[in-house]
Amino acid sequence: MTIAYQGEILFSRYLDATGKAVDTVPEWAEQPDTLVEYYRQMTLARLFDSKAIALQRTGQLGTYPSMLGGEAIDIPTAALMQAEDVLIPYYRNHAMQVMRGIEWRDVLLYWGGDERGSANPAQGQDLPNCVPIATQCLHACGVAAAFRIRDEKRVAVTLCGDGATSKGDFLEALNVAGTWQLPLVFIINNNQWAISVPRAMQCGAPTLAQKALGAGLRGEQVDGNDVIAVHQAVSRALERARAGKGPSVIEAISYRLSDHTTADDATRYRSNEELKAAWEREPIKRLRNYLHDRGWWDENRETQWQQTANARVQQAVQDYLATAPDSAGAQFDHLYATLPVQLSEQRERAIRQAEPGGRHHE
Amino acid sequence: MTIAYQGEILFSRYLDATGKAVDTVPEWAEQPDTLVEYYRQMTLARLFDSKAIALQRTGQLGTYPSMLGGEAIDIPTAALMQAEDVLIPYYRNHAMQVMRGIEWRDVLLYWGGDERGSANPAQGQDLPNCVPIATQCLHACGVAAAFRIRDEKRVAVTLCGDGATSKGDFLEALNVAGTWQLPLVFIINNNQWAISVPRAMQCGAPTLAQKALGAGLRGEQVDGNDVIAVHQAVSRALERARAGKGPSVIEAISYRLSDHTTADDATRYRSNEELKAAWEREPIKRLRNYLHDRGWWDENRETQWQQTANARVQQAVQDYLATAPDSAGAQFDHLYATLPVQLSEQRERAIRQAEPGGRHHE
Amino acid sequence: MSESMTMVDAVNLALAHELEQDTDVVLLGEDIGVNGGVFRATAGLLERFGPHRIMDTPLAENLIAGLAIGMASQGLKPVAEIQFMGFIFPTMEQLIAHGARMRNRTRGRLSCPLVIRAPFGGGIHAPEHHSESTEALLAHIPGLRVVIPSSPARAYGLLLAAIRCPDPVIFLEPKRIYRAVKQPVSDNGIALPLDTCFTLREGNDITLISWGAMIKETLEAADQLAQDGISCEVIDVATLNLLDHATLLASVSKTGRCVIVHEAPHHGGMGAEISATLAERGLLDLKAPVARVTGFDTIMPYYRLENQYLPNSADIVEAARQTLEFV
Amino acid sequence: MSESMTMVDAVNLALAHELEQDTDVVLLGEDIGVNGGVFRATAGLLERFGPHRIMDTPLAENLIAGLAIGMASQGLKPVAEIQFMGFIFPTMEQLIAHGARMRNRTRGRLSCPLVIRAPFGGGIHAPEHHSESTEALLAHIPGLRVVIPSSPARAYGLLLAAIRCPDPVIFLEPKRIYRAVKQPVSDNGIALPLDTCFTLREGNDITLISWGAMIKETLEAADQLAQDGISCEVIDVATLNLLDHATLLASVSKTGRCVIVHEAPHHGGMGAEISATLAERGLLDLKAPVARVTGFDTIMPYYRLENQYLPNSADIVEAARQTLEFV
Ligand SMILES: Cc1ncc(C[n+]2csc(CCOP(=O)(O)OP(=O)(O)O)c2C)c(N)n1
Ligand SMILES: Cc1ncc(C[n+]2csc(CCOP(=O)(O)OP(=O)(O)O)c2C)c(N)n1
Ligand SMILES: [Mg+2]
Ligand SMILES: [Mg+2]
Repeated sequence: MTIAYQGEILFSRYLDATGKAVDTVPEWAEQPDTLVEYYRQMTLARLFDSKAIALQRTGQLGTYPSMLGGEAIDIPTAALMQAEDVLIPYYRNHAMQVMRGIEWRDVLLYWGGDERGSANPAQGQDLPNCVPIATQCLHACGVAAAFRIRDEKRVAVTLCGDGATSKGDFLEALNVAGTWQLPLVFIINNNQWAISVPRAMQCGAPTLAQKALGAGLRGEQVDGNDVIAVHQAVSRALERARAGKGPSVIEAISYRLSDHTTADDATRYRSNEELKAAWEREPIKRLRNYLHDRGWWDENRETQWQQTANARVQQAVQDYLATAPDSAGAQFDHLYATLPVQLSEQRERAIRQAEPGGRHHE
Repeated sequence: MTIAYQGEILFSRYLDATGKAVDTVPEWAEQPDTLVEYYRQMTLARLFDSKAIALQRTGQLGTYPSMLGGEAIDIPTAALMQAEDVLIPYYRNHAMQVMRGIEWRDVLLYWGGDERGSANPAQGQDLPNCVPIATQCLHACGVAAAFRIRDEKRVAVTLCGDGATSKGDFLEALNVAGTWQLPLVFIINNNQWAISVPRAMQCGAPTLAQKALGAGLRGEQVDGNDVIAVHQAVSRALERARAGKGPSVIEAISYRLSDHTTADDATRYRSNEELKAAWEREPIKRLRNYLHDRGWWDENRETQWQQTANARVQQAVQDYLATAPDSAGAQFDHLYATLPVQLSEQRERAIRQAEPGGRHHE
Repeated sequence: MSESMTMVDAVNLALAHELEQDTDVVLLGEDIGVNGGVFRATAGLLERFGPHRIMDTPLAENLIAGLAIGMASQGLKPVAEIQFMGFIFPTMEQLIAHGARMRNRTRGRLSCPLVIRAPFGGGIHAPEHHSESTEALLAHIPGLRVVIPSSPARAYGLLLAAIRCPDPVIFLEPKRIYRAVKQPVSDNGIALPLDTCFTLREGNDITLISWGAMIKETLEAADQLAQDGISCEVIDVATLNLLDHATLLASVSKTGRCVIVHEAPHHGGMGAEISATLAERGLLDLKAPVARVTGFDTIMPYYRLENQYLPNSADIVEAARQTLEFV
Repeated sequence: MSESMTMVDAVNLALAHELEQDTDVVLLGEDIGVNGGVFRATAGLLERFGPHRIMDTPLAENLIAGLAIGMASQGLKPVAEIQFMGFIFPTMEQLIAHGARMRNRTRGRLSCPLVIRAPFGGGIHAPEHHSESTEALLAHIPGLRVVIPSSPARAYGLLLAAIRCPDPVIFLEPKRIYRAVKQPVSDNGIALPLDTCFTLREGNDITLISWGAMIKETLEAADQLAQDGISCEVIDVATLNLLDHATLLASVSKTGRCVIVHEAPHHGGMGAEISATLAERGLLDLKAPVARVTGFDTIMPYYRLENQYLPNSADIVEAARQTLEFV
């Protein structure tokens, strides 16, 4: 027998659960700017999250998927992308979308049942939230292929969950990305759960990153609670992609600290001990400790920042709540580039019945 | 960084293109019985193939996919399976189906446009031909899961092409097989082409077997023109599966010596040189040389066997051509377990219009 | 002994009944095990029947369908849950190319006794992709039965029938009424027929035809019309393939007028098949054109506008009145 | 300067025209490159426009649809080939959940100007899964246009329109007539409208409505009926979504009688939508029930029986006569 192929997956981590460096941190992490900014964005995301959940609990928002525990993956990724790159998110990347141009209000609009949440032109060609699992991975390949066809030095970045890696779309996407050597970064937020299904029941392989090997592309695994490790991996992957050296898969190991969504009750299927243990490893505390240790952050700045952040979130909530529902005719206005004559009667009916005295007036 | 995963794919071959042993052959290959039987079946398959193509060329058969070049994969696999195992074939495994119970006539019926080609009860619970690429891989998982649910020591064996490994179904199948540790063997007939698309345009990875690694299961690669190597790999995989040690993927490297089907013209997209070089490596010549060298086969036996084989194939053709088309009502008779009242009028119409003088009488 | 229960409880009861009666019945899907299904339709079944029969799969609907077909080919009777009908599309190749035709293409050597369950329809303020009704896509496929209950008792009886059916059944559960009403359901193991409509109310002036959650609004409309002395016959189609033409034609031949109600878009919805059949085969009986009250030919809007999309009882009353006024 | 050519050549011509005119147009699919497509619809295009614009993909239809949608979101105009309509089902999640609604869900920020081409229908003695007609599944989806040509010239003009359409179009090519007739087609870059039926023959006694390959049998039937002095109006629907009600209703209001012809199964086929609409909106004009001549509600049989399944001109003549005899 001869060896036809050998491959491996490396795992990287810089900070342990307490924020102590377990490896030599990269140069940029010896400076405050980037990490403090990451910290701000991560805590802002978490604040927004708790506000959104409160809105849902009080009947002011629809089902909402929390970002809790994924902050150290999303924030550096959004920060490292260029404006001209394209983000192809899944349904848990609100903070990334905001960092790339939309308003927190838009996030609330989307989850509050309003299509206008995906309409903000500030996000350019980024794709909207993607609910059907893993389908976005194929769009990402199409986006990256468009860059190649047009000979543009842009990168497509897409995210998905651990559960998503079981769906054919994910694997078809990896396969074409590898074959066509697309300028593309796949990031798996392996938060250990797909609703109630634990990671071990999704896949028999020890890592999810090794799915990259099957498709002939680079894969690596990082501690997704460690913002430095994620930053490093994403930088590597973006650089490679931009330099025409092909796509990468990054498996970021995190933990879904929240219920799956506000419609879920995770106590049904997972133990308190597991959750408690995960809170020990969570990303924000780890980074705060690191910043404190270096003297880059303190209680004072925390308080000030929390005030700023709170004000932003409050404003977003106000803007959201002040947004009247779209008109009944809107269902028709964006379905086709121009309203087909076949729909004009239906559209008029929709408008008429929504008016005061109409059959659907609310 | 630490190593989170390492994996490899081994390649095995016993006989070189001329039939010389390049590795110590296993004990059974030191005896004539098995290999002579393989030789008989492989040549029979090839004979049938040429007959089927002739039938198609003369308008007596529909589009037909040839087995040419895949004989050393299919024959030992069918031979090694137990009767109670289940075969989930793709559309190129006619010889396996015959070895497992159907008649060559049935093969002709199927490709001659007659559903009765899949009806032979002699094949037990084996699934019929599968045309939609890779869909059979999921059935194989369902079959293997049924064995597990019922606690039966049976194995499911499924085959597909190199092109099929790009379709989500294949990867979803590997993934669940690995997760559930199903008693299942996947065999990829990597014949280098998916119609006109060469292997390199399907996947950027150096082997297709490594897709197994991504899903956490065993993968290996063999020379698919070497019946001994295939026998060894399939035996290993079947034994493991039967012993509850989980599924395997075998990538057997062969070459599609024929056009894709009789509807295809491969000269449009591949070179004569490539084809000629592939004929140098083809499986039957290699085995014949080995048998000759050992004195287990000679011209005499060849002539005799060709006569027997010819007679069998001729009989099959006769039986096929003598089979009258199914009745027009047959379209209705097997769609549901019992004919729904809603279809009885349509069924009567179908029968009436097929009768002499009817609008569809032929 | 019958207990008052919701539709989702009735689904659970029917599943448990058949799991108990027939060891060939197995369940598979996403989150159906420990979690008991995102709508709790399979709650308690893992504990009772064990992980060999109640299987959480990796996250892939195409996988679920393919697995189920493979299992069914070996004589198991898999009941697969697709979490929402908006995620049923990945199953379509398997259902159309294999499930619907396993028996036919093997001339009965193999068969495909599977059930695909999926909650469907709007009205619960769900996120994007969670509210559509695409039953017409499945009901057009020869070989697939499409069955939709509209009450707890019918959910129980029809689901038993679906599981016992030797051929594939798509069982769509109108999630808007999963918990809308309770009704006494007795766990008597008695299946309902899969090829008949249910006449929920007899009447003489007009026939109202619907299925699923819209039965609620249809009955409300019938109540309102009754106040004006209009006697409505209300029919729950229940099985969209194969369709019980006899009951529908008989009713319309009696009333001469008909309104068909469904949530799905108008164009190419199953209302079209029913309307066409009534006109083609009962033209002389019709005193007025058949009317369809349906969703618009737009994408089901996100939830803030969903009530602008979904037909309501006022729409049905209005359509019925217009039909009745037609001379 | 117009050349006589087959439908498949006309498809090729339209593709080449738009590739030439608009660098945003790209092609993708299986075997469309060196091989020029299994039906030769893309022959010569790789050589002319290069591998960046004519892309053979790995073998996965879901991938093809998803790639095309991603490309379209960035302003490219992908034209994807699905080798046979029997393999279109893996694309449905992408088409329904994304393609059809990219514009709507982003309120116009992004859009999806893609075309999916697929040969469809029976009658060429093809293997299993290669002969079905499931246009109704796609035509029911709001946001997806479904277009079917029935002659070389219409294939050219409609395909140009489809590619130029700013929204997704499913372009189904009736492969039975890919090479059945030649017709002069001029490469003038003039698109045909996507929202009108084509009246192929005017007549007064009865309207025959069809699309795709069955137009051939429908015209033959009209010829046969003409010999008995029956004047048929023959309409090619061409675009199944969105449907040109005006032309259909006007014709039937003139003739008062109508036969609809399609290959797809009867139950839930697009004939139902047309029949229902004619009866609902033109009841008073109808002198006889609309008749549908369709495939059976069975799975398209393998080819030895396919002519027992496919409607033929005698069936259409028979249905027309019955319709004409109705008083
Ligand atoms: C195709 C599809 N199937 C099912 C669902 C329902 N669903 C929503 S999220 C989810 C689990 C996803 O888990 P994972 O990919 O790990 O992402 P996470 O939510 O954990 O971030 C499921 C099953 C869906 N949205 N799409
Ligand atoms: C889902 C699907 N897409 C496309 C086809 C058309 N088709 C038939 S065979 C084939 C190529 C298959 O290649 P491979 O998997 O390598 O198998 P091989 O024929 O070479 O043995 C294609 C594209 C199909 N049958 N099913
Ligand atoms: Mg997860
Ligand atoms: Mg191949």
